[in-house]
Order: sequence, then structure tokens, then C-alpha cells
Amino acid sequence: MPHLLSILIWLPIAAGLGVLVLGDRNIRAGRWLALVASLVTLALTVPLWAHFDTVTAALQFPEKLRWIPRFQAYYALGIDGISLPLIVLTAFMTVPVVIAGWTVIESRPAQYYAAFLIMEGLMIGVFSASDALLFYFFWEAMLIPMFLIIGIWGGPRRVYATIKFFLYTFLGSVFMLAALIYMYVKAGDYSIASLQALPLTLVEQRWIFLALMLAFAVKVPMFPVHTWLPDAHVEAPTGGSVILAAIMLKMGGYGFLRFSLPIAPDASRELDLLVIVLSLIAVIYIGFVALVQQDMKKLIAYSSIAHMGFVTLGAFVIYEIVRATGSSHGAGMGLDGAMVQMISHGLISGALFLCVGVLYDRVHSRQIADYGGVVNTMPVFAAFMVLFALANTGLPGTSGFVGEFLVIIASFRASFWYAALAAVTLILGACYTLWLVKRVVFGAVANPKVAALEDLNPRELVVLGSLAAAVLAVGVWPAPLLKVMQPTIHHLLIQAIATKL
Amino acid sequence: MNPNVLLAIPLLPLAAAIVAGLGGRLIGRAGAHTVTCLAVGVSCVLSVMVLKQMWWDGVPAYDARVYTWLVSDSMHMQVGFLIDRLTALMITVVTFVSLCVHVYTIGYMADDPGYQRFFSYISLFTFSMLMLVMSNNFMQLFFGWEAVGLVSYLLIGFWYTRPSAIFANLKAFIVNRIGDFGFVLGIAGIAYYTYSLDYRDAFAAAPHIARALLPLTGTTSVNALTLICVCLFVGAMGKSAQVPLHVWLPDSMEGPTPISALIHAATMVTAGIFMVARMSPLFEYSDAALSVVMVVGALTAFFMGLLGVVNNDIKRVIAYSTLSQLGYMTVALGVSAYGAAIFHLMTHAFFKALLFLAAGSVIIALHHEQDMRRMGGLAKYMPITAVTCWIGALALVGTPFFSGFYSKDAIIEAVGESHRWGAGFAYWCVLSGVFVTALYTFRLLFLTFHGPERFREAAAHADTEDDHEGGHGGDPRESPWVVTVPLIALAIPSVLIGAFTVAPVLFGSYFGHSIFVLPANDVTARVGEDFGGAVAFALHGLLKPPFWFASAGVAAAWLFFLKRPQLADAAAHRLPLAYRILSEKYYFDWFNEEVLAALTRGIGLGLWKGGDQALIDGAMVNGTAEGVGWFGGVLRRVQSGYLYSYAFWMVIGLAVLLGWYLTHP
Amino acid sequence: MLIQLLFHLFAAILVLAALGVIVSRNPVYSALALVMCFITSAAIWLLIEAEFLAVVLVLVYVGAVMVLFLFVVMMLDINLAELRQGFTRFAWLGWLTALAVIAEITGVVWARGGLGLDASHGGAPEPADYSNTLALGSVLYTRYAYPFELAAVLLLVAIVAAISLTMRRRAGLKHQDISRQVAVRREDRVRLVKMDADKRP
Amino acid sequence: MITLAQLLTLSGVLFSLAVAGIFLNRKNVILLLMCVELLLLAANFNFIAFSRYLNDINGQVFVFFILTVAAAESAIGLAILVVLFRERRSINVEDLNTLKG
Amino acid sequence: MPENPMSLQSLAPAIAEIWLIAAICIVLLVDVFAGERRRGLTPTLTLLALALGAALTVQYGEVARRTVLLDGMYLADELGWALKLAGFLIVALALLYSRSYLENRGILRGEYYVLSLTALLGIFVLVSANSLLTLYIGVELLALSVYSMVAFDRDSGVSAEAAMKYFVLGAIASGALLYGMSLIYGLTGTLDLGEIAARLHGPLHPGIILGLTFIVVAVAFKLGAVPFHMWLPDVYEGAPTSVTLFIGTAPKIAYFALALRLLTYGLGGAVAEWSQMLAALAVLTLVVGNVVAIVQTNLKRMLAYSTIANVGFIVLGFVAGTPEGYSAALYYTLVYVLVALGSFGVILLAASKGFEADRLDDYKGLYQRDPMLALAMMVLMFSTAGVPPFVGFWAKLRIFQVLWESHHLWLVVLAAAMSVVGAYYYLRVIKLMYFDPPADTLPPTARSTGVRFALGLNALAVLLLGLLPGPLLDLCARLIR
Repeated sequence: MPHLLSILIWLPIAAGLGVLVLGDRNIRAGRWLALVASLVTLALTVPLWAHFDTVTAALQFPEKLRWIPRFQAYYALGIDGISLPLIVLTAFMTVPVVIAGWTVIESRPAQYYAAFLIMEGLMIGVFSASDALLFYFFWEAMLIPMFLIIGIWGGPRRVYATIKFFLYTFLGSVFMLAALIYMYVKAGDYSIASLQALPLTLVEQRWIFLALMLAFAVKVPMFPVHTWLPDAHVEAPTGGSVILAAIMLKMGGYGFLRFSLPIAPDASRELDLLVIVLSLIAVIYIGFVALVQQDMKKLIAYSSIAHMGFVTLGAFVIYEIVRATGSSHGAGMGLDGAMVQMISHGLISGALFLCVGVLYDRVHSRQIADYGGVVNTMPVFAAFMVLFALANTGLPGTSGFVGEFLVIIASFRASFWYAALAAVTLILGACYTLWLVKRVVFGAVANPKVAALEDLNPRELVVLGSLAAAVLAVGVWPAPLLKVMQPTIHHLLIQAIATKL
Repeated sequence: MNPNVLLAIPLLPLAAAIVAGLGGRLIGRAGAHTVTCLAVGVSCVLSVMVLKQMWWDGVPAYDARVYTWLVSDSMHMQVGFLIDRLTALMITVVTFVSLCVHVYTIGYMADDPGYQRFFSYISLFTFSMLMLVMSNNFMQLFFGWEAVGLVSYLLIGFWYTRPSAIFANLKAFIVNRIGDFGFVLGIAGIAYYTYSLDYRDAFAAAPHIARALLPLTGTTSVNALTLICVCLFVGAMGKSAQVPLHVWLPDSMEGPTPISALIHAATMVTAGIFMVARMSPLFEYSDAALSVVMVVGALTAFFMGLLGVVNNDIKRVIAYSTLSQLGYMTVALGVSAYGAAIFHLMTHAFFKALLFLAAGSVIIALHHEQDMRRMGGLAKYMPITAVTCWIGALALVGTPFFSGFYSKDAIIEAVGESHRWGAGFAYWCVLSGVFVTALYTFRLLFLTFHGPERFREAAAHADTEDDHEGGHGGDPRESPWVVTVPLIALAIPSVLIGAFTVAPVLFGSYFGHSIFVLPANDVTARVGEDFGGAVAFALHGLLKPPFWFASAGVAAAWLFFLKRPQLADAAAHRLPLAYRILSEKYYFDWFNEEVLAALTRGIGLGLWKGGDQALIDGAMVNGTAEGVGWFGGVLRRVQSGYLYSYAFWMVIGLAVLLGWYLTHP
Repeated sequence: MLIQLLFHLFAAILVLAALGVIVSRNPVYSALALVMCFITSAAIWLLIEAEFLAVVLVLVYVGAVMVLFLFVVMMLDINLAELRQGFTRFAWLGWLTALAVIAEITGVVWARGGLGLDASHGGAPEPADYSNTLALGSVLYTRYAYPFELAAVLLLVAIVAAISLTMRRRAGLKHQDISRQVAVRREDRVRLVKMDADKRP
Repeated sequence: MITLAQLLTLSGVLFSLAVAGIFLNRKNVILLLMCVELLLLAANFNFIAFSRYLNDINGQVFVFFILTVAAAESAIGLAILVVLFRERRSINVEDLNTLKG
Repeated sequence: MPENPMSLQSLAPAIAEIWLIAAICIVLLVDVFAGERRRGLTPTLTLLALALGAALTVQYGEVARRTVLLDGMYLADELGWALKLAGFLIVALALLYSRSYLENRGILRGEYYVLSLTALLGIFVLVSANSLLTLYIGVELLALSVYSMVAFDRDSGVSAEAAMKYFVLGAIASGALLYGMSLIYGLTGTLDLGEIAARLHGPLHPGIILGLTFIVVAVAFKLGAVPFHMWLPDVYEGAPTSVTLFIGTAPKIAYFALALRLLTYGLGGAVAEWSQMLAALAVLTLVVGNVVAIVQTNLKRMLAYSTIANVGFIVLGFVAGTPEGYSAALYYTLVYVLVALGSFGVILLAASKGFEADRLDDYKGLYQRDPMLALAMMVLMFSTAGVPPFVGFWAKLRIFQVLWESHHLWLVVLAAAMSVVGAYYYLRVIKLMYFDPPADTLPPTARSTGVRFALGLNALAVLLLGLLPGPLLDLCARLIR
């Protein structure tokens, strides 16, 4: 099917505009349009996966149109093993978001759906752009809908949260843009391939790496620049939190894999300890912080930061492996782990936020203290919640385990201590997640509100059920996922450990 | 050997669990227990067949993969089965005990609202345990490892409305996680040195790993194999509740009694023992690691036993006994008497499950009364329970001819034979442990089944939360057949299994290659040198210190708790400190809750308020914003609104530009 | 020599008058000082043989602009008393800056090679039959026709602006609008009111 | 004869004085308009001086235009002044500070 | 004496100016005789005139290559042609937007239109000036018209104050300009920019630097670069919004042209010097503009500071000192003007009789009150903030690019940081419109469909040019050659 990627990008956007045009008056139609559009998008990812050639690392489904001749910038698309799973994830996660907002969004529903659909298109664009300028174009444009989603449908402190989110991200991105332009000036065009091939001195690489890292670290988010995430998550509506956690954060990791490592390999090698240390801090420090949160969403947000720490750790531990063992043997496992961790975190955190949303829709509180003994009134929900919570603690058999396991094994090759510190998440993760479960789900009915809860309605059941299925599937048989990524990861590894000097 | 049969053994319980769990109203309560019991029964039968094939037909070990879990950077991680004699024995024990518990549960949980859930859980547990023992690689081992932990988490918290229960299950999971922390590192180490997770490769590589050095810091480095083995053993400490990670096991008694029998006595807690035995090819090459194992085991064996003496909750007493027995097994592992450990594991599985189920039956009879001070004289009301319980007790204390005797005596002798570092200490621990065991076991018997009947006034106190028979006050009666049948079913092996299997399993060549012992360390062989058959062994046992210690213990128990109960209180008053320490369980819980947990929360709070909110958000993020705003306010004042100041600024600008560029041509 | 003398004389007056413009408290005085400035500079321009412009300066400025100024000063009856106040205490800074600018300019002017041309002599004297006016006129309407047109528009702008800003019809002032008187219709004047007879209670 | 340097110096002084007048004057807006005239005068001096020095008539033409513009400018300036005075009943510079910040 | 006698044919490139002068007279007369009652006539006529002028310019005004006309007074080239067309368009839009506002304010008088036409004429003169004299006259023509437009609302004290400040400071600036021109003239001996460029080579002696500095100061003042920006906020705030709209848009083109003709064309030989000076000014401008804008409470004033900030970017384009840089600056200017048109247009539409709608709080919950207006404003704000997919992004990108090409690392960093600071106050406007509840007791927004349509197109253009920036970029690059 030609132009499959373009369709994937523009179909949701068009649908979003359609919903906008339909407006709040005939929102019934709008909802269905949104749902159908997201489902069709999801369906279209099936041929994408089916026709994806899992032996080559080359970009597939390529499209190339002249866009800005002056800059040698093309509307160039193409995916490889890194982007494919993320695109599928994006398409997959948008459906629950649309369904989840079905009845709960009273004010300006049309714009709500439009925002999410447009954002879906833009995010798919980010993952499928093979031209740096186009990438940046989508990357930034995506801020707008999210900004509005948090700001319009968010909680009490939404304004602070959304502006913080926007400026934080914008700050990072601007410097990335500066770096991209610098490379364009040297390379003469914006295609990612040629940027990756661009020879750079160590000094240049260092600056470029830091500029890029600023952008990606904010998105991931990494330790010192993470404080926007809890606020954004807490204030965002359920759908917003889901997309934010499930996909937006992944863009940071994607950026590291797609840009930082191949473009500035030597700088990455030189500065890898910086990233690794920050990641480990994220794992432990944030783990402790998550432990004492009183707000469910905040807790999950912090746990997201901790889990994303594994992504960055896995991505950069490769250099330490080479340094320690003298060979890149087994380094790919770190990258694999990073990728799997991204996918699984996308599923799990999204699911957890949906769970919180389910509770919030009923009780209108995110405070842990307002709950307790939910299982008595919502057994089915409780089952899902516990499942996702355990997945969040990295229980084998769920997707949460795979990534962490791979990363830990890989980082052991680099140093026993990396592995040990990373493995602390087994304990901390269990502590904060299960403590949350204990306080929210288990126990006797805490208050009349909880007593009045009624269990999942079919919509929610479908949503959570599908997510649970995905979580278990990836956990029990991750092989296909890794098979898709394998050649790309291998290629990336070669790029990453080769030197440009 | 037919792989499908092997596959069926774990998958049947899984299927049953799913059916019972999701079946809901469709299948109803009866459906739930039929399907699960049936499934477990079948897999039990199949296990026995497998055992038979392995043992009598001498079928070679079966090691094959089911499917490739994932391939990452050319490292294949697979799901596969390794069925050798060790496994065969384990699966037989597991499925058998599990079957008994299933049946027993029908009666025990007769009208609990969570009936189906419960059956689903225990079947799921059976599946996980089987995956654990049948695995042929570390990944799957870890999967089963965590899965049984999960189920135990769910089952301890089965009565989720009880605060104590959900506290206990959280505690259990987290403590186990601490163990897993080590376990994962161990696995990672294996992967590092062998670039594979299959036992086969790992065992093959063991000697070479034993020579490798793992750098810890720039200068110091440690023997890789020792590190790996210790890490793995940390995992075992968590699962098998060795000091100091034992704290979760007593609390886990919050779960329903069948669970205590199945998971927290017979099977799951022995996973650690099994794992170390399974890893014998690795441990054998690291004396240091084995010494650690032995010392930890010895400590557990003795000191945890002591706690049983002062506790009054019938189930907790048995729990402490379990701890102590696990200690024995661990010691056995430590002296590389893996066979003895597994042997004790097996016998212990039977008689400990028996004891738990008996206790459970008592508890039912007394409307969920667990305090032994409110029992007594029950023998004449519930004879079957009493008799079976006596059998279990005798087995536990190691009365000759009972199963417990063979296994325990073998362990003690093996320890005595060993010359590994710490063996002396361990020997005295296990020996005095025998006395302690006898003491608390018979204390339990006497307090429960004999002496004055204290349960009548107790009935008033009994919590009526979920009692089984309707009214109170009536004499306790014997439990229904679904309860008593498993008791009997377990009582028989508790008596006989030892005598019949000691020869082949312990001193014979039963385990063959499934357990690897370096000749130098083979203490079991040395013990076995003068082994002249089960009977002779037992007779000989009468003349050996363990027996005397046991008898002394029984006598003391008789004196203190039956003849002159006031002496016990007197002793408690005489040695207040000792009593205090024991009743406070060595202050472990206090330490964990008051110090560790508080400390953790404190750190979290500090990092959050101090680091995130004050430093990063307050100073850096909002600080910058406010700084800019302030700066804007300042610059804004320059725009004073007065024409002359505007003009002045222009001229200043002009003058400066002129000055600069005229002086710097 | 005489010329030099005159120049210095006029220059001195000019500078003093300029100072006077600045420092005098009374706008009328300042205006007169400004007139002085113009006259003296006109004189200097004469000295350097720019007769036409000198004349224009006097005519246009002294004759028109300054009168306009004075007119305005008088029209807006400004309370002169409140204008009699000194500079603020930052005046010295202002003077300093002014001096700095003077210094910079003169520095460049007098520096060796500061201008890249020999500034130590003036323009060559014009021949006797030279007419500054003629010279100007001959280019003004030919080469400078375009700017000249634009200057016209500029003046137009000034007119339009001045009128539209200042001229205003004062409210309440009665004036008749013939066109409206002619265009009047009956309806504007007469209103027929229909009243139905009120019923008896 | 009068040298170029002398004339340029003179104009420089005039220029500075005019500017100084603008920002030293704290009271009277009319003064500002006068200073503006001085400013233009200074520029005129330069043009004439150079035009004579180079014997190039264009400079003087420029001055001619400057004079025109200056006249128009002062007209508009005074018009604005009038409007201002009508509104504020004052031409005090100190009072022109409602717009600031 | 002129070499070639003027033939009408040769005047074709100047058709815009010629037509405009004619139009001015016509409009003036018609307005005078139309009298009080036929108010609507003048505006319509003016728009017609502009449209016709544009048409004529398209028809006759285009020139193949740069040609000097009118005895070296007039430079006809493609850039001038394009900018004039832009001028027609912008002024037309500005007047269109202003109509209802002027009515509400009771200042819908013919003179307003005349003055805006003369201002436009001044712009044209500037755009195609080839001599210092024409440059000067153009500047003054524009300036004088604008001064009087600022003061146009005779009943508003602030307008008068603003006008007075503008006037005095502007006079200083033009004084400086003249002073600098006089030096340049004297030291090169010619008024013709081409000649000056030809004679300026080799080492520059201090005299030239002196003149150059004065000229740079004047240009900086006109553009509104710090520290010569002080008139800008007061005038933007004080002037009637319609005038603010006018000042904020059309003249920018003219002043870009001024800088281009004077600095890069005439004084091209001194590029090293003035680009340094501009760099210093640009840094100040970026910082002050963005930082002070944050603390504003009045939308017009905030936009004034945002203008200053944007001027900083335009100046950066010149700092690069290469044709690439100038074309980037041109692109930025056009984009900025497009956005400014829209944003001030929104203010005009939000205002109503007795309600200026210039405080930021007046925009609380604008979304509920008028979604279309809010949407347009949001698009414009995101565009100025430099967020794709809007055109503002490409403008900034272009500037970054030329700065990299000319190796100004620290300017890039500063500009990047400042554009983040800038994003904040644009977001704040959106926050007010979309996230805050509407403050009641706000009068409804203007409902004139035509204007709304135009505004919609304006915003749409911002989006489309953002999606496909190629053509405009190419045009700008072609114009600077």
C-alpha cells in the first residue's frame, strides 16, 4: 500500500479537523468519527507491521516529496525497527483515550477529540519522519494540542502545569533546533541519514550532544529536568496523562536512539557516564520520591520517571560495556532493553493512568487517602488495577519485566554496580506500587464514596482488557517485538560505537 | 518421555486456574473446585508416572525448550523443561500436597465468599511452582520464582478487608523482592559469564567462572562465582525465609490455613532449597558461598525454633517450626549434603503440611480460634485430628522410624562430618535445635489436645467474622471428611516415606547427575558409609545425641506445659530479658518498621520536599522564572515615562557607540 | 583676517544664544534667543558665500517659524511662574554627556587624518559673477524635481495635519447647514399624533 | 578664510547643545521644539560647510529641503502641542508621564 | 542637466508613487466635498485607490533589473516593486480592520485616510530611494504623517502625549540621521548611494565612522532597537489602536528598506563596523524586549515590547552581514508584519464603543465570547512564539541559520534562550483567552463579517505559509540580489 505512512499521519489529523467542524452541537457524530478514525488508524498499522521487512535495517515505506527546496528539506518519511513499534503503540494507545473520554468530557468535547486525533497524527509523524526538519516540525507542533489539553481540560493548577510543560519542552527543543541547523549548515541538507553521516570534530559533537540531550532529557524526562512531569500528569485529564506517559515520553528515548547516538557517537562515548549516572539517580532518587506521594497520578508519574531511567541507562550503557569488556558483544541487549522498556512502559503507565481515570470519574479525587477497599465494590476493576500494578513492578510474565531484565543483564556487563543500583528498582518499585495498591484497592471500605462505587462499565472493561492483553502478550512472548527491532538495533549499535573522528 | 505429558503437568492447573478465575457464575462454586481438583489430580498422576519412569525405568533426563522467549543480541532466552530425578521428585511432592490441599480446601473454605477465587489462586500457584521446578533456565526459574511470590501475595491478602492481612502480604512481597534483588543480580552474573541463561551452559561453565575475578572497585575484586552464588542465595533467603529475611513468614499466617500448609510450609518456601540444590554444580565450586549458606541456615534453624517456644498462636508456632526446619535444610545445603536437604524437604513437606492441616482442622472446630491458651483437651473431641497431629509431631521431632527422623538425623550427621568453615558452629546449632524442636512441638500438642479444656470461655472471645458452623458453645466436633481424608492421606507418608526412601534417595544413587557434589565435599557419602538399611539406621539413631536431645525436649515440654504449667510462667518471670527478646522476635519487626521503613519514608520525603520541590522546582525552575520577572520589573522602571530620560538614553547610546568605535577603529 | 574675526564673533554669539535657548526659564526669551541663533548663523552662511540659504533662513525661520512659535506661546497662556524652576540634580550628568559628544565630534574633526581630507582650509572663493541663487535654482527644478514634488506633498501633509488636529467645531456653536435646510421634508417638521377617544369607566 | 574644521566644530557644539537642551529641559515642551530646530540648524551647517568646501551645490540643495521639512515639522509639532495643551491644560514635560513602564 | 529627457515610458517603474500622489489629491478633494453625511465614501474610495494602485504596479511597475531613474534620485528594482505591492496590501488591510474602530471612536475622518496614504507614499519613496536626499524626504514624509496620525484622536490625552514623545524623539533621530548624512556627504562628496558605495573603500577614517554611527543610531531608532526604543511602547499604547496597527505594520517594511539601502547598499563598505554595532544593539534589544514584555499588563504595550524583541531578530539578520542574512531579515520582517496585522486586528475587533480592549484582562475567556477571534489570536501568538506549524517558526529558523553561517555562536544561544522567554508571554495571552473564565460585563466583539473574513484569511495565511514556506523564502532570497 503506497503512502501508508502519510495516510497514518494525515488521516487522524483530517478526522480531527472533521470533528472540529462538526463541533460540540453534533458531538455524537463527532465521537463516533473520532473512534472510527482512531480504529482505522490502528487497523492500518497491521499492514504496516505485516509488510515490514525484518531482515534489513534500511528505512522502509519510504516517501519523499520536495518540501522546502531552499533548505534541501524534504517531506521524507520512512520507518525502521525502532520507529515501527512506537508508531503501533501510538495508534494503539489513542483508541483507549478516545473511548475513555466518551462520556466524561462535558466541556468542548469536539475540541477534545480533535486535539487528540491531531496529536496522534503529529506523533506518528515524529516517529516516521526521516528528515530532521520535518521531525522537528512535528515534534514542536505536537506541543500545541498537549498545551491546550492540559490547559483546558486540566485540574485546578492546570495553568501552571501546562505553561511549565510547554516552556520546559520548548527550552530543550530550541537548543536542539540550533544544533540541527548547525549540522544543516555543515551537511547541506536535513535528511537524518546525512546528519548521521556528517563528520564532526569532538568539540562539535560535544556541543551538539549536549544540545540534543537537553531536548531529549526534558522529554524523557531525566533527573534534573523532570519536575514538569508530575505537575503535568496530575493536572492533565486522563487522556492527556495517558498520551503523555505512553508516547510523549518515548519521544525522548527515540531521540536519543535516532539522533544522539548516531550523530555524536564520540561525544556519547565521552559523556555516557553523565547520562548513566543521571539515569541511576532517576531510578533510585525518584523511587524514593514516588514512595511518599499522596496523589495517585503523581505517584505514577514519578514511577514513570524511574522507569524511563532504564531507557536511558540501556541506551548509554553500551559504551561502558565496550569499555569494560572491550567488545560490543551483548551491548545490543541494552538497546533492546531500552526499546522494550519504552513500549511496555507505554502500555503499563497508560493503563495505570486509565485506572486512575476510572476512579477519578467516579469519586473526583486523586488523593490516595480518599480511597481504600475499592476491591469490595469494584472487584473487576481491582483485578485490572492489581495486574497493572504488578506489571509496573516488573513482574515476569508481564511486559514490565522484559525491558528491565534485559537492561539489568546488559548493565552487569558494564559494571556490577550499575546492575545493582538499577536492580534496586525491584525493591522500590514494589514498595511504592504495592503500597499504593494496598491503600487504594485493598482494605475495608474506607468511606461512603467508595461504598457507592459501581464496577467497570463495558467501555472501560474493553479498554482495560485490551491493555491487559497487550501487557501479558508482550510479557509472555516478546520475541516478535525484538525480532522486528533486531536489524535496526544492530545497525544502530554499529553506528553508535563507531567513531567519527 | 512424551513432551506433551510434561507440558500438561503445569498447564492443566493453569487452565483450571483461568477457568475457575474467569468462570464466575458460569461454573459456580462446585464447578470451580471440581475443575481445579481434577486438573491438579491429573497432573499429580502424571507426575507420579514421570517419577516412576525416571526412577524405575531409568529414563534419561529430559531437557528441551518449548519456545524461544526472546532473542536479544544473539542471546537466546527460552522457555523449556528440564526433567530429571530431582525435578520428578519435586513435582510429585508439589502436586501431591497441592492435591491434598485442594481437597481439604473444599471443606475449609466451604462458605467463604471468595471460594472460586481461592481455588483459582491455588491452582495458579501449582502452575507457578511447577514452572519453577521444571524450568531448565534461569529466566523461567525467575518467572516461577516471582509467580509463586505473586500468588502467595494474593493469598496472604486473601481476606483483603483485614488490615493485618494486607499488611502481611505487602510485607511478604517486599521482603521477597529484597531477595529477588540478589537473585536477579546472580542471574545477570551468569548471563555475563556464560552469555546464556540455560542451566546446561551455566553448569558447564562453572569451573571456569570459579577462576574468574569480578572487579568491584578499581582495585578490589571478588571471586565471580562466589559473588554469583551469594547473590543467588540471597534470593533463596528471601523465598525460604532465612534470617534476616524470615520476617514475612510468620505474618503470612494471616492467610487461610490451607495456604499456610501448601505454600508456607510444603512447597513455595522450599523453592529456595530446591534452587540451591539445583545449582549445586555452581555452589560446589565456591566454599565461601557454601559457608555463608551454612551459617545462615544454622542461625535460622536454632533461633527461629526458640521463637516457637514462647508463641501462643498455633499456626505461628508451626510457622516458626517451618523456619527452623528450613534452616536445617539450608545447613544441609551448606555442607553440600544437597540430597539430605531435598530429602528433608520432601519429608517435611508431608508432615508439616499435615501439621498445618491438623491445626486448621482444630481452628475450624473452634470457630477460627488460633490461640493455644484457649484450647486444650481437644483429643477426645476430634480423635482423627489429634492422632494425625501426633504423627506429624513425632515426625517433626525426629522420632526414629518416622520420616522426619531419617532426614533430620542425616542432616545432623552430615554437618558433623563436614569440615567446611563454620561447620562446628552449625553442628551445635542443629543439635540444640533438636531439643528446641521437641520442646515447642510437644508444647503445641499438650496445649492443644491435652490438659484442661480452656476453649469454652474462649468461644465467647472467638471472632465471629467468618465462622463456619452456625452457633457457638457446643462441643467442638471432628471436621468433615474432606478435611480428615487429606489428613490421613498425609499422615501415611509422614510416617513411612522416610523409611522407604532413605536408602535410595539419600544414600543411594537416586539423584544421579541431577545433583553434583565434588568428591571432597561429599559428606553424605561418608555418613552413608556405615549405613545398614533403614531399620538399622533407626535403631542406631536411638543411641545418638539427637535422640537424647529430642527426648529431653519432650520431657521438658511435658513438665512445663502439662504437669506444671505455672513453671513456664515462673521461667518467664525468672528470665524477663530472655523472655522479652523472644516474645519480641529478636526485635526484627520493630527494626524493620520503626527504623527501616521510617528511614525510607524519611528519605523519600526529604528528597521530594528538599530536592524536587525546594531545590529543582523552587530554586532552579521557578527561581529562574521569578528572576526574569524581577529583572523585567527593574528594566521596566527605566522606561520612566519622562521625555528627557528617553532622550537621555538615546544620547547615552549615541555617545557610547561613538566612544567605542572611535577609540577602537 | 577680518572674516575670521567676524566668524569668531558670530560663532560666539551663536553658541551663547543657543545656550540661552536652553537655559532660559521663559519660553519667550528662549524663542528670541533662537531668533538670535538663526540670524547669526545666517550671517555666518553669508560669510561662506551661501547667500541664498542665508536669506531663506532669515525669511522662513525668523519670518515665519519663529512667529508661529511666539504665536503659540502666547495663545496657550502658560503660567510662566510655574515654569521658573531649575534643572534636577542629574543636570551635571546631562552636561557631561553633552560635553562628551562635543569632545568626540571635535576630536574627529581636529584629529590628523580624522576626516581623510585637509580640513584646515575652506572652500575656494567663488568667481565674482557667481550667483548662488542661480546655481541652486538651475538644479532644483531639473535634477531635484522629484524631491521637490515630494516636498510639496510634505507641506500638504503639514497643512492637512495641522488643520485636522487643531481646527474643531466647538460644541454648542450655532451654524446653519444650507443643504440640510433645503433637503428638509415634511416628516421632519410635522408629526401627526393619532389619539383614540378614551372610554368611560 | 573660515576653515572646514571650524564650521564642523561649531555645528558639533550646536548639535550637542540642542540635544542637551532636550534632555536637560524639565519643564517646557515648546523648548523641546526649539531645540529640534537647533538640531536641524546644526545639520544645515555641516551640509553648507561641506558643500562649499567641495564646491558642490548639492549640499546646499539638501539644506533647502531640510528647511522646508523643518518648517512642516514645526507646524505639526506645534499642532500636536496645541492638542496636548487642550487636553492637559499644561505643557509641562513633567506631566507627560502617564505612559510608562 | 539631466542626460536623458524624461519619457513617460521611463517613469513606468514609478507608477506606484505617481498614482499614489494622484490618489491623495483625489481622496482629499472628494472628502472635503463629500461633507459630513457621506462618511463611508472616503474609506471605500481609499481602498479602491489602493487596489487600483496595486493593479497598476503589477501591470507596469515590474522591472527586469535594477535601474536608476530621475537623475539618480530613484532606484527601481524588484525588491522595491515587491515591497510596494506589500505596502498596498498591508495598508489596505490595516484600513479595513480599522474602519469600525474609527467609527466607534468618532474619528472616522477623511484626513485619517489621506494621512495614511501620504505615509504610504513616504514608504514608497524610502523603498526606492537612491539618494540620501530622497531617503531623508521619505523618512520625514512617513514620520510626519504618522506623528499626526498618532495625535489624531484629539479628545484623548494619552494620544497627544504619545504623539509629542514620538515627535520629539523622532526629531532627534532625524537630526542624527541628517548629521550622519551630512558627514557621509561631505566625506564622499556625493548624495548618490551608488556613488557613495563606490567611493567607500579601503580603510575608513574616523569621520566616516562618526557619520556611520549617527546613521546607525537613526536607523536603530526607526526600527525600535534598544536603547533607542523608548518611544515605541508609549506610542503603541497611547495611539489609537488603529494607528498602532498602522505603525506596527507598514512602516516596518520602509525601515527595513531604509536599513537595507543605507547600510548594506550605500555604506556596504563599512559592513564590518556597522554589523558590530548592530550586534551590540541586537543583544540589548532581544533581552530588554522579551524580559520587559513579561511584566506588562496592557496588551498593546506587551505587543510593543514583543515588536522590540522581533526587531532584535530582524537586526540579527543584518548582523550576519551577508545577502543570506538580509533576505532572512526581509523574510522575518514580512512574516512579522503579517502577524502584527492580525494581532492588532484582533484587538480592533475586540474593542467597541467606549471599550479599548487593550488590557490583557479584557481577553479573559475570549474563547467563550468569540471562538473565531480567539482561534485567530492563538494562531498568531503561537506563530510569534515561533512554534511550528506556523510561519513564525521559519522566520526564526532562518535567522538562526544565517547566524550559524556567519559563526555567531553566542548570538544563537542568546536568541534561543530569549525566544523561550518570549514564548511565555505569548502563552499567557492564550491562557487568558482559553483557560480563564470570561469576565462578565465585557461588551460583545465587533460582528462585521467582511473584516472577520479578512482576519480569518490573515490567520490562515500564517498557517499555510507555515506549512509550505518554500515560495516566500525563495522570493525573499530572489529580492535580495
